Amino acid sequence: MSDFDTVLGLGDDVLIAAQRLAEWTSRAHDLEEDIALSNIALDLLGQARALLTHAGHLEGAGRDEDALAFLRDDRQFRNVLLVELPRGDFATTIVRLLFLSARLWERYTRLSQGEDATLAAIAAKAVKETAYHLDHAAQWTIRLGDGTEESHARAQRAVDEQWPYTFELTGESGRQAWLDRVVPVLDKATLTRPDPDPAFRPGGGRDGLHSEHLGYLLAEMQHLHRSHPGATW
Amino acid sequence: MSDFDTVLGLGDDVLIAAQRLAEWTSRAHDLEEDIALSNIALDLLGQARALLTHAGHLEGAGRDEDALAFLRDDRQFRNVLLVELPRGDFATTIVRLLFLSARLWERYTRLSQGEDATLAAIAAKAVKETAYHLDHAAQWTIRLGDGTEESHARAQRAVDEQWPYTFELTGESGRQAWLDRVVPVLDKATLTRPDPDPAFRPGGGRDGLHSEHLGYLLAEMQHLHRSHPGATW
Amino acid sequence: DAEESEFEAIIAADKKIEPRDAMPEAYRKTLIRQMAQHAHSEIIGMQPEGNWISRAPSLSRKAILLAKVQDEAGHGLYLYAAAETLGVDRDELYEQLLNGRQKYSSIFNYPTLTWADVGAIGWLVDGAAIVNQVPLCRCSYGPYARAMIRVCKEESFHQRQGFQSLYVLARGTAAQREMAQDAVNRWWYPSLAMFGPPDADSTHSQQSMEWKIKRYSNDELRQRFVDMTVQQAGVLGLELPDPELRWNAERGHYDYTQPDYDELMRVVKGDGPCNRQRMANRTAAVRDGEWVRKAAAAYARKQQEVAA
Amino acid sequence: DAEESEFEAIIAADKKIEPRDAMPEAYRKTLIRQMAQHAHSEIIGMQPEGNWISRAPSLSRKAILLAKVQDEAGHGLYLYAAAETLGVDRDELYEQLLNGRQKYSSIFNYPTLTWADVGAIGWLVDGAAIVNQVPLCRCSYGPYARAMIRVCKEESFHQRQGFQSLYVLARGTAAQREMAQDAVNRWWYPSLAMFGPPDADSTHSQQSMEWKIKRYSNDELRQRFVDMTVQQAGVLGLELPDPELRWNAERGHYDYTQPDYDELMRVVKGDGPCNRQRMANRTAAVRDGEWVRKAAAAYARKQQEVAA
Repeated sequence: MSDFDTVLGLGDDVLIAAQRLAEWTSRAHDLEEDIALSNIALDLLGQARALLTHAGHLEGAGRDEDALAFLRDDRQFRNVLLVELPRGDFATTIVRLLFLSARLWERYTRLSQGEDATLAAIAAKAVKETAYHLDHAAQWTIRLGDGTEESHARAQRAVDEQWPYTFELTGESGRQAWLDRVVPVLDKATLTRPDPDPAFRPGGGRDGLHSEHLGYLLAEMQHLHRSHPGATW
Repeated sequence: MSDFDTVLGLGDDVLIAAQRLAEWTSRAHDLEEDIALSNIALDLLGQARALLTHAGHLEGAGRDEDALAFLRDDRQFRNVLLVELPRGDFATTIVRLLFLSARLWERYTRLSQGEDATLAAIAAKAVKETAYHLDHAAQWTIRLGDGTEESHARAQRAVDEQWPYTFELTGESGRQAWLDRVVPVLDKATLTRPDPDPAFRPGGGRDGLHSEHLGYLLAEMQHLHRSHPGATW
Repeated sequence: DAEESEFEAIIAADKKIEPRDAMPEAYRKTLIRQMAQHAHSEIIGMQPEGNWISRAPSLSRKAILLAKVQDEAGHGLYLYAAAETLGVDRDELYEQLLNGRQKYSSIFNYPTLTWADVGAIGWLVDGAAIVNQVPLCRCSYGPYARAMIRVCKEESFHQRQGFQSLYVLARGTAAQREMAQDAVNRWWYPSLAMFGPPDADSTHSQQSMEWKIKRYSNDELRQRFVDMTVQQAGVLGLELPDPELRWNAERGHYDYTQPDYDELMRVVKGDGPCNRQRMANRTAAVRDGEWVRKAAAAYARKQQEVAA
Repeated sequence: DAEESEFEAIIAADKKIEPRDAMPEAYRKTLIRQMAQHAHSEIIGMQPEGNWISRAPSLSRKAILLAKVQDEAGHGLYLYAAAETLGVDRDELYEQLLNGRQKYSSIFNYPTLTWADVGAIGWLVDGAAIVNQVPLCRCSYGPYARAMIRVCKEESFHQRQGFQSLYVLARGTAAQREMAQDAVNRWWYPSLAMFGPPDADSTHSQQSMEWKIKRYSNDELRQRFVDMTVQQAGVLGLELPDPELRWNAERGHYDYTQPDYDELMRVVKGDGPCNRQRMANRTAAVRDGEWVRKAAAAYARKQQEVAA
């Protein structure tokens, strides 16, 4: 994979995650959590902007963050499938954030020590934000898992349904570090860790092979921008 | 109102109604009803295509059915609000179809006797289709209203929530004929007819003042078309 | 015994078994399984194409697609009705679909990612279905054979529409052409896999051939589909994504690369990209519709009571 | 009595009443009503703008809008906290919002139809809010005054962002310019109505002035807003939709057409275009979040038991 592909894939991960997370705005169970989720969405969106801008530079074809976000079709998006799945309930959102943040923390930590100085600076800022997101998601996972019978069932379902998508997220090489971070949280949350080696491991996002959900997300996200070709906002 | 506005408004009514109704495809409670709802959506879509094509001719600015359907913003759509409201449950859909078809039947009957020969031909075909839609909706309204406790409650809620939108649909002059058609069905369905003179009478659709729901519908409907400017499909 | 020999005589004479005729239990079971799977495929098959109804790029394409998906529901109806002549009822068959004991065609577990997929499904998937189904119009079980005649007529209409839709894309803008080629690339091998495992690994086949339910082997039908499709691809001006594809004058057929049968087995077992989504949607439709079915039943009961 | 005269002395001296101070029950009730209404307005006000987060036309605008809506939630928090110093709790106030006994600003019962509405809300609605709220920074009740200082600072930031967003549209394509003008046309009169009924019809006002909760009358504030906004409209290059709007040298103010107060009353009473939708969304959020709140409470209880 070229540097462009790597940065674009990461940028798309956080862009789509931000778009999904922002769907919670004005819908969370209390004001504090509404603010927390918006805040995380804002962090992810900020990361996406920096990464897509940088990807555009690496590509050298004159595409800026908006060209990349609003003028690609879904076959050209490079995010992992996990982030494009429907928002689901709060347990789904929290478990997804746990899974995603654990992976992002590893990636940003590594990138912050890399040779690409611009990327290292983006990652150094992002790693701090991600540590907070990871902590927030872990605390809530524990609360939901070890809360009521209903919240436990919802959290377990959220884990079971999204677990297969984490193989694409971590890759083979990132798996162990990710497990080391996630499994203790699941344990503490009294949640059962799913089959470590399932047959169902959906993927393809890095090659632009997405689920049917992404197209609808992009239609909503891009419609206005595409309705006014060339306009400045 | 010019002839263009009249035909455009009617065309938009049935286009948006068709788009909403088609959301049921593969989701109805049985195969027979899945087919019936698709069939009605197809009829409405066919009417929309004929009406928008005719509106384009009346306008004389070279806009065809697709230019009118896919390249207008929501402030330029002229449908009544009733048809753009979220699909809701089956009771909502059926009651909306009852309300809409009762009005369309009157309008098409009148237009089929009008001086515009093209429009009269469109209306003459549509009036037959509409008679079937009206009957289908009436039969189901009665079944739901006089079915179980749950279906009665859902049907009553569907009536109550959508009733305020029928004032825009019928206008002052079309009200009595519409009531004569709808009220006997509600009676037979053991449903209570809501306040005949409520303060809440949302409107504005004919002036392009819509609810917040239309924008999302159009984003989904238009995104692909707008993503390929000038393309032929 | 007498019943058995009468059944065998009808089969031997290439006549039709009708519901009132005696038939071996295994024949009946095989037919129910096959018709149910076929009916379920029509119903589940509404989802991948239905995915594009709201986003179709022109009103005429929207109407064509909506009508097509509606036809699939209609095919489901014919086929469930044909299966019901064997003494099962539709609700039982639904139940078996939902609990996973009966399958549907694996092809519908792939996602429709772009508009061109609708065209590719029409051309390739319906094309493969027709090759599979035309011989079924001569199937030994009368109601199934007659249902297939209606189905095939409509399917070939759909196949032409799919072809025509891709034809327009292939001659459209660069982006449209690319979209069309990409869709063909993705749907080609899954379409080949629709004919099932290679003959050597195919269970059920031999007995079905003897009963004249099946007329040709999986590999024969697959070859027929390849030969037919290569020609059409030429007309479309699109490539089939197989570098080994070439005319073999000796065989009088095109040589081609086999699809990945391990992938097929994974998808059949439930681990394709969209199995979970398709079943979740179907289950939700059944669950969300329960109150309506109950209301309709309650109303019908009341009407009967009034009439009595 | 002594308590009463101490309260009146503090008011007369333009000092602050603090939560520990004695205060007339009517003062307390008025403040709770006003602060709750203000807090509810922030929360409900998240919806019309939140409507465009997913569709914002650039990533920078998306970030600005998301941050703004988040700030509104923050304002809600400050204001509920300020109200809580008077011995009510947030859940009680939520309850009163949901059952309709407490109101929120009627402006949020209008739909955001286009992207330009986000700019118009920032410029006009936040602009009107600031004119209303700046005097509240000197309100006699300390916690409210201090909350308003923070709120006003952020609101004026939002107002500049809204102005800047409209400025770009007004200088953009013809369609963008039209969109901006249309939004201003629709939001102008509802913004004027935000200051409440004319002084002649205003209940509560006199007592609130005496208590130094309110510092200026509705009409004074409305005039201040008009005067300020006319200037800014000139900079934007957009028209305010009032043909009667003109400088009155004698009064030293702009003359303008009053908003439709009958419409205002209809919206206040619950019959605006979006009242039902806003309340339904809020109710759904509360209902859908119930299991989460219960889970958090159950977990906290378990932790306390472990600690004990």
